[in-house]
Amino acid sequence: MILAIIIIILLAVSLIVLFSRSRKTMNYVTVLHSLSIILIYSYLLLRFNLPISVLKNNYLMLDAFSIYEILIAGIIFLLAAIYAEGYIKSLIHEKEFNKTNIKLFYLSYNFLLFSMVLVFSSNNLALLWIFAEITTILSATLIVTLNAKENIVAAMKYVFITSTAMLFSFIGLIFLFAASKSVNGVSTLNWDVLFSISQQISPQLLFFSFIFMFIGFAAKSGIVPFHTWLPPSHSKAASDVSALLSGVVLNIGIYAIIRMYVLIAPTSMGPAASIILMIFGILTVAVASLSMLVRTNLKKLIAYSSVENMGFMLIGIALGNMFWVLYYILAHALVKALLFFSAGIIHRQSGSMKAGNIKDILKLQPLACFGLIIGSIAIIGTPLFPIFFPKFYILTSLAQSSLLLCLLVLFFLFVAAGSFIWLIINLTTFQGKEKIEKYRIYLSMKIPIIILIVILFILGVYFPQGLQNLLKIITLKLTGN
Amino acid sequence: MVLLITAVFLILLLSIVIPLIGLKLKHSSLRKISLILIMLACLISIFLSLQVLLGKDISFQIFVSGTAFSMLIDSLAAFFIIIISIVGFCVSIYSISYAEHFESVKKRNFLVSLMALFILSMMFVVISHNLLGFLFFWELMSISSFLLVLFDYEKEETKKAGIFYFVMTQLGTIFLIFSFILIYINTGTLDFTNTSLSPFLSSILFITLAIGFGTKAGMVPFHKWLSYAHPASPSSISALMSGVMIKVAIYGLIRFLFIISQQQLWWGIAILIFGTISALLGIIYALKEQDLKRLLAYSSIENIGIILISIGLYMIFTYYSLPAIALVALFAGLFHAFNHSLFKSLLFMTAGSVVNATHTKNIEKMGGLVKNMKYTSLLFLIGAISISALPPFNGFVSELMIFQVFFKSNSISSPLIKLILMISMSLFALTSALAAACFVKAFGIVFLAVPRSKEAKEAKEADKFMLVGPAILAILCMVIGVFSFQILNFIGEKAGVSFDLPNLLWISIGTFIIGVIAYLIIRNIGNKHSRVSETWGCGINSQNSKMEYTASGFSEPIVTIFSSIYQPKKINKPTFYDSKGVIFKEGQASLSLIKFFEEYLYLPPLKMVHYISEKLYKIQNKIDLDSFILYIFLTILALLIIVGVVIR
Amino acid sequence: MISFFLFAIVNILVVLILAPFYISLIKKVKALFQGRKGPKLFQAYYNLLKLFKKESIYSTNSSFIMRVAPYINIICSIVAILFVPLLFIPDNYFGFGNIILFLYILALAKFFMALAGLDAGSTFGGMGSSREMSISSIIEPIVIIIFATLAFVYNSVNFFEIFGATSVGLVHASLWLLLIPLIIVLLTETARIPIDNPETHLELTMVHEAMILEQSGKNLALMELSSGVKQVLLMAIIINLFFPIGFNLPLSLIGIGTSLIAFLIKSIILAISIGIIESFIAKSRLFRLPIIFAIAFLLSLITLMMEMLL
Amino acid sequence: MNPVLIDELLKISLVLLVILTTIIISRRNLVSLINVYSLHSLVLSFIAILFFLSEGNYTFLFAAALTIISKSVLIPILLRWTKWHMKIFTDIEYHYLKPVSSIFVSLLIIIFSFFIFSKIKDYLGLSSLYYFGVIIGFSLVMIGFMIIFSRRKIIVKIIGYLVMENGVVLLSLFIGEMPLLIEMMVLMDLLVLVAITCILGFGMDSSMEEFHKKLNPFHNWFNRRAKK
Repeated sequence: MILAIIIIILLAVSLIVLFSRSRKTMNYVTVLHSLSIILIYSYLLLRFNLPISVLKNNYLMLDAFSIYEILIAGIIFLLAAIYAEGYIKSLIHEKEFNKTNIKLFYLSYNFLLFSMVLVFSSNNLALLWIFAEITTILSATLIVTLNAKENIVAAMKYVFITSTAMLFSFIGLIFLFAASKSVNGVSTLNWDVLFSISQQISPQLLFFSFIFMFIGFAAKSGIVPFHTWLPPSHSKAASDVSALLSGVVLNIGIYAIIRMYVLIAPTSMGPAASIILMIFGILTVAVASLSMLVRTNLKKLIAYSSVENMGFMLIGIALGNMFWVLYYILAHALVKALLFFSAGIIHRQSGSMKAGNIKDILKLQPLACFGLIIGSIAIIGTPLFPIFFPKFYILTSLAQSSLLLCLLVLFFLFVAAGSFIWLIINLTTFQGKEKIEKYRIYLSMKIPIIILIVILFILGVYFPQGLQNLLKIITLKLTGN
Repeated sequence: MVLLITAVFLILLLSIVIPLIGLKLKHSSLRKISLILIMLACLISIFLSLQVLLGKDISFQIFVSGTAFSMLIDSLAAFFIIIISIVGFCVSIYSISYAEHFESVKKRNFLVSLMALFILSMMFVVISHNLLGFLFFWELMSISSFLLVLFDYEKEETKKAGIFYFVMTQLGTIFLIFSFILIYINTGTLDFTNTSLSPFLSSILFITLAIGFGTKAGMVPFHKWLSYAHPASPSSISALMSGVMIKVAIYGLIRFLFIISQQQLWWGIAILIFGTISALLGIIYALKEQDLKRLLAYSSIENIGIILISIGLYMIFTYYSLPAIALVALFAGLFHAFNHSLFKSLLFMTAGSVVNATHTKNIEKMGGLVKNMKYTSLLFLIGAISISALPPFNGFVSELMIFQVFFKSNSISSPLIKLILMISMSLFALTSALAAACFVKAFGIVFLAVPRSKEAKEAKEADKFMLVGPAILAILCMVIGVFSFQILNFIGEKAGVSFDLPNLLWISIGTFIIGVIAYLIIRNIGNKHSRVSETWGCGINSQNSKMEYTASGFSEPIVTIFSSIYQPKKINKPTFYDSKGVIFKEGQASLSLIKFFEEYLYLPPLKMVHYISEKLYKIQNKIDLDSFILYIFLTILALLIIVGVVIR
Repeated sequence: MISFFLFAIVNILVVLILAPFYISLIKKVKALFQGRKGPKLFQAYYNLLKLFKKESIYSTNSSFIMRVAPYINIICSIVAILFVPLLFIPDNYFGFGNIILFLYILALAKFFMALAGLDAGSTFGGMGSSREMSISSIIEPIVIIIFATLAFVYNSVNFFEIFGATSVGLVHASLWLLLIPLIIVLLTETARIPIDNPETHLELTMVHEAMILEQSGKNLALMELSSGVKQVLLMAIIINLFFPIGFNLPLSLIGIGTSLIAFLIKSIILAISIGIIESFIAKSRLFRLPIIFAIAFLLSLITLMMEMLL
Repeated sequence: MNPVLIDELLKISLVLLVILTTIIISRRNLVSLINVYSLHSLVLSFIAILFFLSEGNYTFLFAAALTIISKSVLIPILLRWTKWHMKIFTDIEYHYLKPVSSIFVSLLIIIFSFFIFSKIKDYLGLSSLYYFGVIIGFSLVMIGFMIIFSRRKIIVKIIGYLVMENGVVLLSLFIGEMPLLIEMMVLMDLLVLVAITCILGFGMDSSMEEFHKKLNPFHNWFNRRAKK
């Protein structure tokens, strides 16, 4: 019944987008689409007792964790849609965006939202895999919409690396499918069934399939050896799109890894799996923060910081500290969206992302600079903002396993913080000689930044009780503590 | 009591918000209201901490984003709150008119609101009794001071100072986070409970704590940011930073030393040695400095060194279980921290009005300011006298207490320790004498004799509020100096410690009487009238500012005496008319001193990290797809091998 | 209470009267060694009186420092007199007598004298105060080590108690080693030959003299008097520490008289020996001084270690 | 059909598959590459039919039909269309691995996967023939992956990806038949993916390096001057 509603909404939206002439209605409809998704799912969260199975053979099933992820995706999509209204208008104004692209942009935008909702609500791992593939394709088209030539190269890299790695996770699925047969005859890929019988499955086979699954979804969420597509595609894409990519699409990988890790954690091969996750996590934090140091391109710096945060989440997952990892996902999505939105405005103002030719931006775009500074201070993990608490607690559980690693990770976070501030200060305080006129920024681009700054301040100081209970329920279900 | 604390919190919160509301408002009424609010908050917190010092401690809890931070104001915290609020009070008076000197209205409002946030975060750092709470407000303090250091961001050197400051604080915070995690793992609770660790772990904990707080306080190996951040930030803020923020770091160090149970001997010696080195190097670098605010920044490093010496003595004497002397050493350190916060913020504020009047920080361009900046120079003189520890003022009392502790070191059993103490005592004496020389130079070159530039000649006296703030501090310096015997006996009874200090009150009364008698006798013996005429210039009648002694000239003997530390490099490039190099045409000579810490301690690791990141980025940034796929191929093979090995 | 009051008056009068005498005595001794007849013994008194009569001239660039410095100097010296008992020790001393306080009062006087030197804006004054401050900052560790040894031996930080102990014949053998560094300190503080040449006005050699070059009239007199007083105090410390023969006799007119005569004899001998030292040693260059001070520092440190470790 | 004959046929077709892959690796020109690929998918669908015969489950038949339609007919047409548009010449440049060394590498891969799968052989509970099929399937995937990074032209990379795809399908056939819905979804997504990459490839019209040079001609000029 719920699936029917969503499909109807999607069809309606895509029809309107196809046939409407004016860009304003398209954008208006997209905003409505993401708003409706948020409303439906928050209604579901409050009213119904979870989990709710959507299809009869419960291929699609909504539990607290998936609704939590859907709501995060919905919020970011909503803000990005509001931001897109002004952003696309200025792109057209600059002739970087011709008429045909708009239809393609809004269509793939809405379909991406739809496939994101399906990914998070799919209980059957194969379905999860397929929808993840679809999101890859849709986000590739979104990257290509900005018809600058080198976007094609970035999109090509993105598609190739992600889909080849995802093939490996499909192999993992096949093995999981075969392994589940050995338990009670009928082989299934439904996560809830697998979760209940995960003790009986032979740990070795489970570990084997976990490794293959990990390869695929690590590529999806930009873990180090597989992350090479992320910086070029996020820095070349339109800021609106890269906010979506960094904030939400990367979460699919982390979501799937959590689902898989929870299966293998209680078994005898659990520690081996967590060691592998730990190795990859620390490798990611190391490589990403070190390669952030000499960046002059702002969006590439923010992209690398997403890679680093994904690595840090991986460390959190490996330590089994789920409560704070979930909170970290929310905080990271919000801060990343804020950073990319303000980077977008700065890009529109000065035409390039290189530190050299962004001139006296603080006078021309004070709000964007303020958003950038608040975002960068938040991403580093300073107190008044939400990332401070999860960072501290994850580091504590890391120190419980080994002090040296904790010191190492702290050093890399320090390098990341130093490089962030180095670029932000050089950017905002660069004085241009000649007078530059102020680029007219539409109000709709400013609203999401203000909303995000307010949310970050509130979240930083006040941890809402409802959110806390939700996260406790999810962690209770996932890890049972 | 808790009501008062919430009142203080709300008032400060209000003073943060008010200037932000009227960000664009031209007239300064909003700023004045918020500054008055800050003053009110400071007064309440002084009253509050006096209550705590007399009565019993206050403990309460505040809830920040879901986690409960337990707060406790005990006598140590109350003492530091007094420091914060006194300096905060005077700085807010000072910045009523100092803030008007900035050109854009937005900047003025931002200055006031960030200052309120800075004071709020420092107060809460001092009273928080919970690891996470301490870290929460500690980073809040660093961020607000970072934004304040970056205040007039147009100038190139402010940008460099801002980045350097942020990176050093971030480095310090890492070590703090690591030590807090170490404590949290061992004690299990986030509140301050004393931890007993294995000797190895507790010395790691000590090292990380020392580095964490040392970076913030400006201990020698990590002091370099101080000399960049203070000149770059506005004077009212550098008064707050070097007057108070450094003391909060010292508070942190003392608070956590109380927590660690078995302390080892080498800890005390390490703190003592680092303290002496920072004192000596601090004052030596201050002596060669031409930038007025950087000179004061380096002298803060010297005073921090002195406070660390007293803490080191406290730890050594507690190790040798001589509590009486140990407590005297601790009280000496705390009292010096209090005195230093008074006269250092006095000096920074007066320096701020001087820099505003002459629009330059270089003392070679100043001179003769005493003529038209009478009161500022008088206040600077009082600050200079008390910082070089001369008798009637408060600087002398704390250095006297430290000397007395040194003199009592005969009761320590091991000879090696006694030797170290003696050497550090002689170096300590050297620093206090050099401090006197440094501030004779600072006062003499800046205020006395002939003005060396046009701005110095036309410098106008700072307006009313910029004098009232420092004046309060000056009076405090004098009062505490003279009544030190009574104050310390009062504290001594409460804490059960006996200081045998000379009764400065009697001595100053004696001096006053002798002074009056001598003045009367001289007035009627001596010739009454006096005459003003040209300074003696060996016959040259027109005495111009070129013939006067300059700051580098003044410190040149000391630079040559301590040349092994300065490593001066004299470079002169003469050009001649003729090929043989006989008839001199023109030339350029310069004296550059070694920047030891920057060249040998900070830059090499930075270059190494840059090199690695350069190499790393090259690997990741290839144009073609193949190398990325190759990396993935190799990782998959590696993973499969691991799987093969793991699965038996 | 009364004995302290008596002590104060006697001490101040004796020092003030004797101060100029030693200045001209040392000049006389040096002149005799140079084959000159030299000034009369009371010449210094005549100079002071003459200067008091003259009008004082202030430079155009000078500020209140120039006017205040002489008074601060003389007041500090007089207060310093109360710290060093010359003839006898009163029963209670109301917090006077603390060694470090005594040192820092002299430092306060020096601080203002250096500022006065800078105030006139002439090159001589600047050079004088810069050299004075650097020399005094290097001598400071030696002075502290000397008084630390005294504090260790007599475990007290107060002149009254130390002299009380020495007068009872408790002169420690190793203290004699301290005599040499103490004499070097005396020569530095009173600007005697190896460190500084008091007589000449040649900018190469004068340090102390350069600072008071701009002073005139009664200010110059006050400056001269205060440096004389400082000289007497330092000589008194050496005398009472090492030769406490006629010192601290029971309180009576005769007692004070005999100790006065004893002090006179001892101080004249010491002044003559200072004159002899001055005429036998040439003035050493400014940057050779650290070598002399290093020797003094090493000597005092070794005595201190001997005291502590053995 | 009696089971023994089916097993023999399965063995033959597996070996045939391996030979076809080595041919794909060693091909120099593009046209023959596409033909060999369609042959490769034909053999794969033949294996699926064999499975249908041995187990009589209709999903196999349907899967075989699907693979024939999409992989041996539709995709080759699409590839030829893009090749015609791209006007790239037949020569395929190599990167990292020459054909001879890539054959040796594929041999190594087969041995390597044999070693890996021997570890989990008993857990899977497969007959030795099926076990051999799994190994061939997995090594096909790895060889396809190797093709991707060892050829410069985008079209050849797509073919490498398709070979990986065949390997995965082979693997799923041998281990246990996946439900029909998932088979269909996978194929649909594969089609869309290949379409996208062809369009993108068309935009880039040969390989990334030339494209990059074309994009910013001055880039290398500047580097050359900087290096001098």
